[in-house]
Amino acid sequence: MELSGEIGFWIAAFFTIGIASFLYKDNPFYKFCEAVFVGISAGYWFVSLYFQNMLPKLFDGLGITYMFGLWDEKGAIQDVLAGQWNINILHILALVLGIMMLMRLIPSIGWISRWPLSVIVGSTAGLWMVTYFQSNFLSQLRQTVIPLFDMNKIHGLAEVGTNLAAQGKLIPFDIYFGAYLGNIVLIVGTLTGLIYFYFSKEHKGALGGAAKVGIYFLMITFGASFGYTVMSRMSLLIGRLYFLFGDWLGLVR
Amino acid sequence: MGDLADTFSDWYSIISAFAIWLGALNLMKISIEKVSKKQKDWFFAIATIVSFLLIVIVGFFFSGGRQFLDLGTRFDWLYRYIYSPLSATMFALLAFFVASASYRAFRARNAQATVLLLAAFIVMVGRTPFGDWMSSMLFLPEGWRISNLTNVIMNYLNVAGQRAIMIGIALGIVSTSLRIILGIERSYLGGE
Amino acid sequence: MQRFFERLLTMDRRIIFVVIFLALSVPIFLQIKIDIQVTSEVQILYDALNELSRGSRILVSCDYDPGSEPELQPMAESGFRYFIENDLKFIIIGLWPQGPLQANKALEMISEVNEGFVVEDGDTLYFGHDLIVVGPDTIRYGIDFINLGYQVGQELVIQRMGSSFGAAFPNDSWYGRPIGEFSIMDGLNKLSDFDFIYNLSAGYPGTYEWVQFAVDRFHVPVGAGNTAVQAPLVYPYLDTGQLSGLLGGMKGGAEFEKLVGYKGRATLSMVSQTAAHIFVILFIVIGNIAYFATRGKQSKRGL
Amino acid sequence: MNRILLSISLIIILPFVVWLAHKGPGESSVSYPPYDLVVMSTPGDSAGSITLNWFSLEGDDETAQAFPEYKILRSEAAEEPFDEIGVVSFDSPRATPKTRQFRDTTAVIGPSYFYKVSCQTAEGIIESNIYGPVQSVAQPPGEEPIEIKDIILFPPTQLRVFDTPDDNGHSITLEWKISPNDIPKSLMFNGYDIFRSTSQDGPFERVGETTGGISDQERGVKTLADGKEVRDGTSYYYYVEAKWNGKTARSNIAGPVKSRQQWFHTGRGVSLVLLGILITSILFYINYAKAGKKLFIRKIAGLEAVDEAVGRATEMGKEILFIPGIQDMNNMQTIAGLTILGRVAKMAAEYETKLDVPVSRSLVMVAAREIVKEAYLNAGRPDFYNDDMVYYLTDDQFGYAAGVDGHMMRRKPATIFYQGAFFAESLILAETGNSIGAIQIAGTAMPAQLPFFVAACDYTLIGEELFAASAYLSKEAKLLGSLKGQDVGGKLVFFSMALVFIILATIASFSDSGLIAKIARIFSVN
Repeated sequence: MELSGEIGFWIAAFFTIGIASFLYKDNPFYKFCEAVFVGISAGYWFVSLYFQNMLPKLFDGLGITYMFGLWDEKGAIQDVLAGQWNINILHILALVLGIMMLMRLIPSIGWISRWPLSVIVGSTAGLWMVTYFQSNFLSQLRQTVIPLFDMNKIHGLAEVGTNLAAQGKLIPFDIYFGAYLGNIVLIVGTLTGLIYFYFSKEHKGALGGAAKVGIYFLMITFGASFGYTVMSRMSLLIGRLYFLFGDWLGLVR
Repeated sequence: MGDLADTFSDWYSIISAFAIWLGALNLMKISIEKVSKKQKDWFFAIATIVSFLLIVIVGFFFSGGRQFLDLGTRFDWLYRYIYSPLSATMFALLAFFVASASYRAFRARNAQATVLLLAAFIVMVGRTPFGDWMSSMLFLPEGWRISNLTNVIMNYLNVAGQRAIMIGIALGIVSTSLRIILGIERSYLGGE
Repeated sequence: MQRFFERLLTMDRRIIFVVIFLALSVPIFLQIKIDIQVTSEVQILYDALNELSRGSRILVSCDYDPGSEPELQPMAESGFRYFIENDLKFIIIGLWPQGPLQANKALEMISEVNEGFVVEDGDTLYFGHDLIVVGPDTIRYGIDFINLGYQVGQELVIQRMGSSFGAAFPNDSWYGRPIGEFSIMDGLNKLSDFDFIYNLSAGYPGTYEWVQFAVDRFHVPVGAGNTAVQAPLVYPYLDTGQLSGLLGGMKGGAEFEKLVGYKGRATLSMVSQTAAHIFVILFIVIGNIAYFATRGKQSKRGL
Repeated sequence: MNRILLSISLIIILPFVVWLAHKGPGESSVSYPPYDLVVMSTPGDSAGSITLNWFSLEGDDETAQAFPEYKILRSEAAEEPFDEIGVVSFDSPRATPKTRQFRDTTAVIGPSYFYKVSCQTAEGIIESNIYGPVQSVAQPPGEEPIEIKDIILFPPTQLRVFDTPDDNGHSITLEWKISPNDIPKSLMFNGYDIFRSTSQDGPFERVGETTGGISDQERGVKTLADGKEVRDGTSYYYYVEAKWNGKTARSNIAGPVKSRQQWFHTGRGVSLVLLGILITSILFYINYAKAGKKLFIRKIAGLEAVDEAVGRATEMGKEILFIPGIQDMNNMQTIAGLTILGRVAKMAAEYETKLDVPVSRSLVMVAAREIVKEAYLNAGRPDFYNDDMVYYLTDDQFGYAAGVDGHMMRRKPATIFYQGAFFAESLILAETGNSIGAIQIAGTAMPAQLPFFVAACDYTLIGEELFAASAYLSKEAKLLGSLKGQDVGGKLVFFSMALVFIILATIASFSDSGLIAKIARIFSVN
């Protein structure tokens, strides 16, 4: 093992225990680790955003790095000067907006930063409106438009049943359920759940009843997703324990 | 649409790469203030400043520029032995919090909470050898065990609820976007 | 008694933390044996490997990243261990960029000695991990195993290997040398020259693609290890016989370790994970008992 | 009564509108004769024979007894008469499990031939398509003589190329009838290479490859979009080559074709109609509310509690912690969270309670400062505002969680809001907040994190409620109108569409399963 790796393990172990000590209570050890974590991660993103966003998209994309011989591919400026359209030339506008953003640093003209902010919020609103409508609304509608009974599955049951009976087994409960009740549950659950979200009518009478069924569906969803993730969360911690006991202390392999 | 979306997403990336200067400077400003005014815990603010500067200087000047993320660079060393264990440990704390949250939250206080509890309980039991053991104690035949009930909950009841939530989200987003585009909702810019 | 339940309800959560910590870490040290029932899909994989004759060549495709390490890494380790003990040669590739690196990590993990290694013609290639020793067995890079790294193209890589292996993977990943220089590659020209494919998969591209292309088109048997989330999706291929065995999640890994006769992290973690799970379930039960015990009292008081 | 009529007519008319707006997939140019006969001059045969290849009929397999043979018919013109030039009996050796081949050795170099295959079956005579014209060509000799059991690699046919519809250009779609050798599970096939040129005569350059198999099951074709450096407006020609074992067989050359950008997505007609209805409905109710009409909005428990939660912090003399998620301003959830921050900040200003907003994105910091400042101004308390109320920690998910956790433990806020987009840190934050006894109100549209907030917080805004919160808290008529609009134009429409089409699908399920697929496809977005 190289020395830097050995030291590395000790440092890593130090920070691992430091963060975990928070579980007992807030303490100076945790405070130190937290402070380092905030600093190191902020710096990590600071460097990454430059090398992964600013440099390739702005400087390489426009051709600024090419101009200075720091990059060997031409960018939008060279393309446009050569009479060829390159959509990346619009990044000049982003450069302007980015600089407007930095005007924040000068309090008297800080309001200029509202412009780039508005551009981002506005374009986000426009894009999300269309994409979410299609991906969440329409595609869910498509998946809800299903027959009440899945005849293919119901017909298939007989075959599955004889195959399993030959091995002395029963048809699994979930397959039965899926064939006869699966679609109905999906339809009822989706529609009543939607009624729960209905804001502009008081939830009473039939509507109230449906909304109540909807809440139960939501609760089952929450409970089930919670239960489902417990296992994987445990495996994360097991990974850390192996680091401490194995990689660092060498107590287990 | 796609090109436009790409362009806007690039713009966002570029603007945010500028904006992180504001955030980073703010973090430094607050930390330096803490130290200079000798506020409570000022010592830890030094740790923040030092670690920030350390990784930034190493990342920009001592890690091969564009190849800063490659294996074996100094940046990678900081990433591997400081950032990554911190991050992984924070993530691993979830194992504890999942346990304490389920102890406290999953109580049969009322009908809704009971349903929540039962769904979580069945799914949890159904996904461990413990569930198979319980099933065999109850003489449940193969195919009619707790794990099969878990499948029903996960594949039908859970999916139905998820769908209702997703449809609602789509409607909420369309409505909020529209309010913003029309300028009715201006609170995001501070205006009323 | 009432007081006890009331206290239980407002129990300090640190007690829960300690219990979970112990439930997870004690089994790691104690190496508790729990009897793991080997399910048929794991047995099928083991049997398929057992039928291979000595010297058979296995393609190991590691299609995952560190995110799935707790579940898939033990499968890589026990798989390699089995191959080494049974004189099976293996060729590592990856359809995910990080996969072949995970394989290196697994080899490092099971290797007992790391040494330099001299190629037959006297050309020294020093890397440090060329010789891998596992118990009485020693394997050499380029002769008994090789790592060809990652290749872009998802399922197209599989398709390409179908007609020409060299076209898909021209060089090895440790030295960047043409694969023809390594004796393990002699006679391996296309996918159908392999005797078995061992695929560890965490998503796309993965087991689904291997079955579709390698099994259906080129008739090479595929055995797979999958994450617990992924496994149900490829389950149907077991019934049709397109998949020669499946290790599902940590449990599948533990079952395989039992068959291979090597108690690795999956076996140990299985106990930890199950124990922690049982304790969470117990906590919920205790919480509810305490809740009902005190609620009954309170409502009486109310009367 | 009027309203009921309106609803009923909506339920009846809407599905028809949608049906009309629905534009089915383009008509296929690919033909499907029963045998799919392909004929070519035999490769590697210097004698100039011609080989026919067709898919075997149903029943022509190992168990076949009933139908004796295929008749091979040839003519020198596409019209009748065809002469019988040979037969292939069902018990003769076959090329591949699903195909039949015949070698016409009587063809002479010179004339063009047309071929077809026919077979007398129990249902009558079935004839294949007519294939031609084909000319006998003396092919350069191969290494070994070709026998009937040797497999000849046949090319893909009927290649068609067109601009990829409904995209933003830079892509051309190829569609071809797969090679007869491209059979599922066949070892004898290695996929296709795609070749492209800017002129019909070449040179052609290999621009891609793909696996075998049919990609559009219903139409029985393989499709592939070529997006490799395709320039809009340039004419391209393509051919596709089947490959196996070093051999290749190329299709017809198709083209010219140009790619271009489509501004409107024709296949998204349904989407446009439904989105149009939703937007119209929202706009209608916004105006309706502006006109002063009363609107009912049901109570949302999590939002009713906001007042109480802010009040509690005031009483206890502690601060309010507001966490706008860990995503940036390019996420609608963050924006929705910030609109709520505006309302909460106003209350905090009115109550003179300290507000604390740690953020994990710089842009969010800038936006949140604007919002909080404005809110304090509106509440008439600009003197209470200070930029340091909103501060940046780190962009990092867990780094941020560590910082906020520490902050919670030290400052012990009385009230914590989590409004925005959250990931795995949700429970880390909410459990810590819970342990210090704070009132917690969460709101997110991340389905995976909702369970954790529900478990650990006092109140949780679920999905759509997060987006409704700003309107609800402001009690402004215009904003409340939009809520009513999304109910009517979204949920009611969803409900009516779902009911009508579920009934149709259920009826169809007892008779014709193809109809279900058609109904479902109405709403597909692609």
